[in-house]
Amino acid sequence: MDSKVPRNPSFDLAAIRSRLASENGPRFWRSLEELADSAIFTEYLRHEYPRQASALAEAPDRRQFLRLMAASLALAGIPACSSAPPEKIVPYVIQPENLVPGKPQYFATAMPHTGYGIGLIATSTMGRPTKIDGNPDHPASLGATDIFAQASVLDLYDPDRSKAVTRDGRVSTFDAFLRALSAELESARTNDGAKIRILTETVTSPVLASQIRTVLQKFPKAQWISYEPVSDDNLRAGSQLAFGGYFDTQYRFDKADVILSLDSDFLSAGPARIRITREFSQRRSVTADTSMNRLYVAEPAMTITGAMADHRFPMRRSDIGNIARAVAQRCGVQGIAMPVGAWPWLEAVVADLKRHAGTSLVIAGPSQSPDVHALIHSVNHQLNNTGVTVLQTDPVEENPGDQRASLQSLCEQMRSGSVDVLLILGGNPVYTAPADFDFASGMDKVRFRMHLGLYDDETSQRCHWHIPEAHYLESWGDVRAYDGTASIIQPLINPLYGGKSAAELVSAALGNTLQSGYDITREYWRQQTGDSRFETIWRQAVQKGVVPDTTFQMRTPKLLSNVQIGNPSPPSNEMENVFCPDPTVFDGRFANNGWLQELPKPLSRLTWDNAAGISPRTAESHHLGNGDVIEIDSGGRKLEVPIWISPGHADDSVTLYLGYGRRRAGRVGNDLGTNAYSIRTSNAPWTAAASVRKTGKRWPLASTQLHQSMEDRDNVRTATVAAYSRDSKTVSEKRPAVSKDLSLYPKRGAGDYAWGMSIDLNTCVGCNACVVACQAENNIPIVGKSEVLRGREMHWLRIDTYFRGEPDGPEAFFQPVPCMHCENAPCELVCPVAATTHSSEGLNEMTYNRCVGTRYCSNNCPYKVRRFNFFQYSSYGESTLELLANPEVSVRSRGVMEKCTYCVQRINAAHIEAEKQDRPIRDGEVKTACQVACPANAIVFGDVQNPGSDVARLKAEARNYGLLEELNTRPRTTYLARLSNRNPEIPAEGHHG
Amino acid sequence: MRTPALYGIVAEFNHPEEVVAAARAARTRGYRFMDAYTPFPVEGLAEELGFRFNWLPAIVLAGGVVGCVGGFALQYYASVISYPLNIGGRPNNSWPAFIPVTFELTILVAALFAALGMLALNRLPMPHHPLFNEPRFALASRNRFFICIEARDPRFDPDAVHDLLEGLSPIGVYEIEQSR
Amino acid sequence: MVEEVSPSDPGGAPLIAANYTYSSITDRIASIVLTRPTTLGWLAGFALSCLLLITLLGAVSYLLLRGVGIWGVNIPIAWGFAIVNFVWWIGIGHAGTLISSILLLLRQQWRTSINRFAEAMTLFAVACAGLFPLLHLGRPWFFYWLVPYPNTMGLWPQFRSPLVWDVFAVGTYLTVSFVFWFVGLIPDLATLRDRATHRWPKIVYGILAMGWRGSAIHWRRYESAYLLLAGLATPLVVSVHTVVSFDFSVGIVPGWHSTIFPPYFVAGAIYSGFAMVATLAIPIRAVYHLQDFITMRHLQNMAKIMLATGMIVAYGYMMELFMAWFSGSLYEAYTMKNRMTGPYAILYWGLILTNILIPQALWFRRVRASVPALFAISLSVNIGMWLERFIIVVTSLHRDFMPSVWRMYSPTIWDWATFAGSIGLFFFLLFLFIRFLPMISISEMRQILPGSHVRSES
Amino acid sequence: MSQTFSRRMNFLSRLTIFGAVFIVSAVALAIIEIVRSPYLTEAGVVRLQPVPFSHKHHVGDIGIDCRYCHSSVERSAFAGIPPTKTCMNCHSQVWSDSPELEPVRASFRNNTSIEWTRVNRLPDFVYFDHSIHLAKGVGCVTCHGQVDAMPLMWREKSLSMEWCLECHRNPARYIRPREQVFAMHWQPPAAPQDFGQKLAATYKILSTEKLTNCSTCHR
Repeated sequence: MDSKVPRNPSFDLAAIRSRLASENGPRFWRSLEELADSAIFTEYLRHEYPRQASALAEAPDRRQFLRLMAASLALAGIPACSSAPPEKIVPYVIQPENLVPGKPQYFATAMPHTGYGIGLIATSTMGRPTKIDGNPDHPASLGATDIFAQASVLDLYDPDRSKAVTRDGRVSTFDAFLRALSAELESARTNDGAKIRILTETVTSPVLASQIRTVLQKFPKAQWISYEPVSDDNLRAGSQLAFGGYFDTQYRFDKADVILSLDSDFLSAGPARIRITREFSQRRSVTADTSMNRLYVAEPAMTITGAMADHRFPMRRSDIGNIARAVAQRCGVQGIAMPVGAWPWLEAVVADLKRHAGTSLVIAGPSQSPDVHALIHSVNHQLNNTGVTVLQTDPVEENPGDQRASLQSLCEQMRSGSVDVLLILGGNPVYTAPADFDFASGMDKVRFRMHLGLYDDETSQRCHWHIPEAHYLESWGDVRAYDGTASIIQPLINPLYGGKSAAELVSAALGNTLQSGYDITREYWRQQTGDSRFETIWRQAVQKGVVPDTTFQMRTPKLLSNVQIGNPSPPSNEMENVFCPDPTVFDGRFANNGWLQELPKPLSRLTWDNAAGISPRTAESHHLGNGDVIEIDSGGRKLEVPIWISPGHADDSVTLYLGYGRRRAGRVGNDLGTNAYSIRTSNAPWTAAASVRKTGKRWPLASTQLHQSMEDRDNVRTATVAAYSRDSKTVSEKRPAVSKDLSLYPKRGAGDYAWGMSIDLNTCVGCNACVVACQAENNIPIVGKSEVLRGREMHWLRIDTYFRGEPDGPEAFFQPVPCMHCENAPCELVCPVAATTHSSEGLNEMTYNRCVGTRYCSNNCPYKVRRFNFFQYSSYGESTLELLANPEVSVRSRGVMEKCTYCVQRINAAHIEAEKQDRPIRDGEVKTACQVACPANAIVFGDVQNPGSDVARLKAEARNYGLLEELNTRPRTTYLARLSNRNPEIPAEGHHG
Repeated sequence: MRTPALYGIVAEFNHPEEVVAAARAARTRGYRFMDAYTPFPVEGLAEELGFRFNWLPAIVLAGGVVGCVGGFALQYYASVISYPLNIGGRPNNSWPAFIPVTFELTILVAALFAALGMLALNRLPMPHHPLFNEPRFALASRNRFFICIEARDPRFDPDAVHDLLEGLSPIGVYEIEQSR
Repeated sequence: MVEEVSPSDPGGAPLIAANYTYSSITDRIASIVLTRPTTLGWLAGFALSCLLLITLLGAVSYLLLRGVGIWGVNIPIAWGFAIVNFVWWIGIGHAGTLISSILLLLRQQWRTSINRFAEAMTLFAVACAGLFPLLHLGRPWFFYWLVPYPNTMGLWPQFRSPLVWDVFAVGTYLTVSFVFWFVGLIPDLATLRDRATHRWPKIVYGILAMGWRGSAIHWRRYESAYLLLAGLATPLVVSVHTVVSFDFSVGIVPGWHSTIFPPYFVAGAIYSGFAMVATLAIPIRAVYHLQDFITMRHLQNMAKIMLATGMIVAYGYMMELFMAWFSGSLYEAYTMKNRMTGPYAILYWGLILTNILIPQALWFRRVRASVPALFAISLSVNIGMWLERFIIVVTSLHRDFMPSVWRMYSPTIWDWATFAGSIGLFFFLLFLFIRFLPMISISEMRQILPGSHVRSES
Repeated sequence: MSQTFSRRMNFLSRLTIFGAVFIVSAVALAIIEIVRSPYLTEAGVVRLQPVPFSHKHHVGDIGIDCRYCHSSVERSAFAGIPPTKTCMNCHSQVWSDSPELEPVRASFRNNTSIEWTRVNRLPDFVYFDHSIHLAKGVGCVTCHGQVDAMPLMWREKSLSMEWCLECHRNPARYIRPREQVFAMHWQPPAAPQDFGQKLAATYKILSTEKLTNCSTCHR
């Protein structure tokens, strides 16, 4: 405890405790607020909760925020018994401008992820950010989002975030830190800071970069190292090889007719993933004017990209290089040693690529060697794709280079004692650094170690100083998108836990006068734009979320003539293990995010674990079943991990997912899964030879879908484009559509609107964004692994995943399943208390406060979209998480049923606005949360009885069908059948490509 | 005038036939206010004692009608008049779905009418009764058969009744005190 | 004495042993309640059932504390043990009223010595059954929302839901069965009142007897009331399990949605009901030496009824299979296939064995004549009928329309505790009944004696 | 045997059985009435406030418009509770030293909010929107009563679902011209029902079916 705080004689713990005890719910915040002013209380807090102490030493505008919360919580939808104790209502002292109490506000901001920005529109209800959506004006978002952006708002309120500056684990203050640091820097002046190192993640923020550069000017000998565990080193090295310099490569999937992906999961990886998904899915839809693209994918473990492929070739990662060589050689790239190996489909694929020269696209993943990337550049050049579907720009990264190498040298320097000051700005190197670097022990040799991070994690544990980092929704800053477009990061709330942004910290370290992120950011951009135009540009940037004219120019680097490509690897089928970022917790940074932990991972539908993927045949040969624990031995480093048999996985290969096995992630993320970093070395960061041994142990794995065969039912209807264009009925032939008039019951009068939804299975890529969006919008609780194991997950919208064909090379289908809002809903009929009824506009309403919980409705729901609160899942009074609640949606209590409502709160809001303006609701005015989030535009919602509406148009398509419509439930949610665009020249082995 | 303290005079028999005969005899003598007490129902005895019309079936029928009409009315009011709701696209008046409840209520009310009706007609419960003053009467619920000619009978004359009952060779004849 | 007449023997074995008189019957049965000291066996049994009852209380308290999550239910198997037990108990609760009413209407004298405790059993079984629908609610404290009453929400129950039908059916059944049982008790209560020697029994039985004097006129109305109640109870019995079967057959779940359900549920109910009566009658007649009253004839008749109803149940199973094939419905067919070959196949075949195959032994006179065999068979049927309900509830739900949500169901310790507890409650009540009320109708037994019938000469 | 029971028991026992019917129904009726009584609905119960603010004075006597304090009532679901600033607009001059107003001044001084006690409160699972009700011609008085006659504030109506439904089932009976919604003493002309029907038509008030959908108020 900080001795500088004056001891107060009249310090009465008991009194304060009782005072606190008497407060409850919303009041608690205000009471903290009142008490906070008294030194006594600060003292008390340091006694009781050291980590929260700093949360109170705050500016007056923080008070306003607290007050906002109090007021809004009074409105928040938290069911209490109706005769509650007299409730306090707390207005402002001075109401902020343009804030209408009870009305949400929207702000443009951007989320940095692995350094790159995604433009966002954040919803703020009474001062609390509650929902994240994409910014249509932002090139990397186009209005859509992904799971990380959607879930980031939960991180903001995470009660496990670090809440105080700590020194050697004890609470200190930021000023104390600055004093200590400046002392260090003073002494460092003598040797130009030769012993100062700054370690960041990938940085594209111009502000932060300029800050760091100023440091480097002051201390010429200091060094700046960037490190991302899931790095693009191979891409950079590839462009070095091909062009002799660093260039970023962009792709135009909307222009590509034929795509060959070599181990590239472009739909869920990379800074442009959302935009790419949009462009790619545009070309999946078959309309009159657009022809459908064709996707070939060669990859070791099935990804959602592979699942979308028309032809997918499962193969060990180390063999894909040889494919690249073969393709390159056939496309006329010179000077390549030909690999041995026969690929029956290869010629057909190459022919297809050549046929579409100029409109084809070859792409390789970051896990492929520099050689492969160099080759790909040449191939795209040979196919005249460069400049059309494949483009180059200068690197967006501020500090490009070989991250792995620079981290390695840093470790050596640290070990050799040539580093005195290590400032770690974000990231968690102790956890993520290659195992062979032994970063931790090296770091221990550094005299002054500081870590800035959202969490008090593995790294901060080993640092002298830990500074809580400000969440991007809490701090001003900027960030560049994949194409260089800069966005201003606008906070929606004052730092909950008194965090600092990296820029603020560096600026303070430099002793600058500008301390607040706001001033720093504005100052930088003022310099960039010049005083005259600044204010207009700034206003524009903050409103639209994009700084004008910051997009990078296209470059046309020349391919080097003498590209040196290494020799092909000899064909082998020894066991290898490959590393992938986890689909939901990524490199581990989201480990404490409950939404992402419980989000079923694509294809396996696993939650709360990172089981190793393995092919059915390999599993068979090793006598392994799901949940069997194997020991992987990779160069002497051993790891025990449970396996999950993954259809379509390459044989003799094990896929390990990074990001688990955290020790200091937080209450949610600690000790889940196994830490794959522990056997990941710098020389084999993506692929390593390994041996596998069955341990005989077993580990329970919580998957939300235990049965992935369709059992010759046609939940997902499919056809080939060829067949479909011949006869559009081909998708529905299996069952004749049910006649609308076929009913025993007299027709009910139609309402003013008839809400309905159409989901295009052809464009849906199964990215899960809709699922998290739904969770955020509708206050859906998480239930934890044990409950998921029991089959009690709560997602209102699930993405059913089916496999068809040979287990070693199946087709995969995604089917998002929300409530069908049946016109003849079987669930309503059996509810004894009329808790679920039908609205005049066709909604299947669920009235939580009337539900007694017989669960009969769920039994009688053929789609099983209803979810039940078996326990009290939603947090009441669980600290900050309550602030996250969407006040427009009731928080459900124990013992009630819940389900998708078509976001009825949004419908009602639209109704009220339209009524007030005395006009009908416009088509597209009501968008459901899932629809807004969807990067593929696969979900369309609207009034089906208005022939002009988008949804009506889609439902008129021949591909349209209702799930289980033979039951005459009359689902309002319908699907557009999935089409595949096969290459007739390729023999169909089983069902796979 | 006889003493008002007398409730009636009972004779005790061994066999159902005897008590039936006794009833017939008493009836032929013109006695009307009398009753017989037996450990189990004895066929024809009630008629001999002048039991005429049995109202119970009518009462039960009434109960059934009330339950039936009331039951359907309740459901119709709830789902058509009071708060009509669209339930799974079914019509507000889904009368086929209302049948089970209507039926159950019919049975319920009818059954209650039957039980309560029986008690009411029998003036039960009546835990206190002059007959209980006579210790021997306890056997009426075991193995003996009693006949009682009540004092309120206009033709009641203790001696005559004594003669009559003694003449039927009973196990005994007892005078029952009116309890105060 | 004059009244010593040996009863004539109309059909087969006698309904009551020879040399009984009005007095001896009365004393014999009344003494069990009034004089005979409490037996050790009774105490032991009562203690055991109290133990189970406490288990129930514990399980229920924890349930109310934490929520139905403590059970094994999930999505899609949202109904588990609770509903299985509910249907099982309700089924058992069918023999009593059925024996009393239908056999009374059919003038089957042999009902006399078993109807009383069969009815009691009915009441207790229905009481146990009634527990489960309440407990399985997510918010049990709002159970009264299923009852129509004018509330400030202006809302009513949703009368199209079979669960509301259940409330009325089970409620009516409980009430009517009680009334029927109590009306039957009145004369015997009077007997006990008159024979009680101590003050308190006199008062208690006196109040319950409502001053019954055995007046001939009262008897006349009494009999017609009893007959009318029987007439009402008979269709009621049939309707109750029909309504219970609606819980399933109204649903669209494959394996539930079938018109065969009502008849075969009713048959099943009678089946299990008689099985339970036998299971209880056999030990009781041994312990209290009632062989004279509950004779082999009774047991054999029950055996025959079990055989008959058992065959109807078997027919029901066959029809389910047939319709699964004949309907051509993908889902129905799969559900049946899944029952026979799926993860719960063992239970399905267990059901066929205990419920269909073993009872076939009843075709043989020798088996029907052997008390141990009858006991064993009726036990097997009790188990079988429970399995049937488990199969219907669980296997239909765990794999219905959407393969993506197929899941398994496994009961937790709390499921078992609640089930065992309900059995405890049942026996707790039964033991009290045996101790404090005449388990055989005295007044009706008197009527079986010859000489009780006056040849009416006109 | 001697009598176990006195003669009075005959009457008592009959009362218990046949009287039960009446007793039960009496109790039921009592309950039905109690849940609707102010005792439970808190209708008409004065709430104590940190500052004895009188609507009677401010609305009735001075005639301040509702919207001056409840500023967001036409735009938002939430009518809005005036920030201390609003009070100070006048009370920095008027009554600027009255002891009753000290809490207000204190609030303004220390920048800490005044904690009012909620008077009209709906359960949290009910989603009520002031703005649309005003837009459709539901006057303040209709639900909040004659606040211009309330020295201290109380809840005028029970705010029970039953009560909401009364109007949602037949709005015509309760609505008034839009320009009159803030009026305290507006009286409907003769034949209010027809008048209301006409208004309902002009204001395009939704069908009763739509207005009684569960999701109209519950989500």
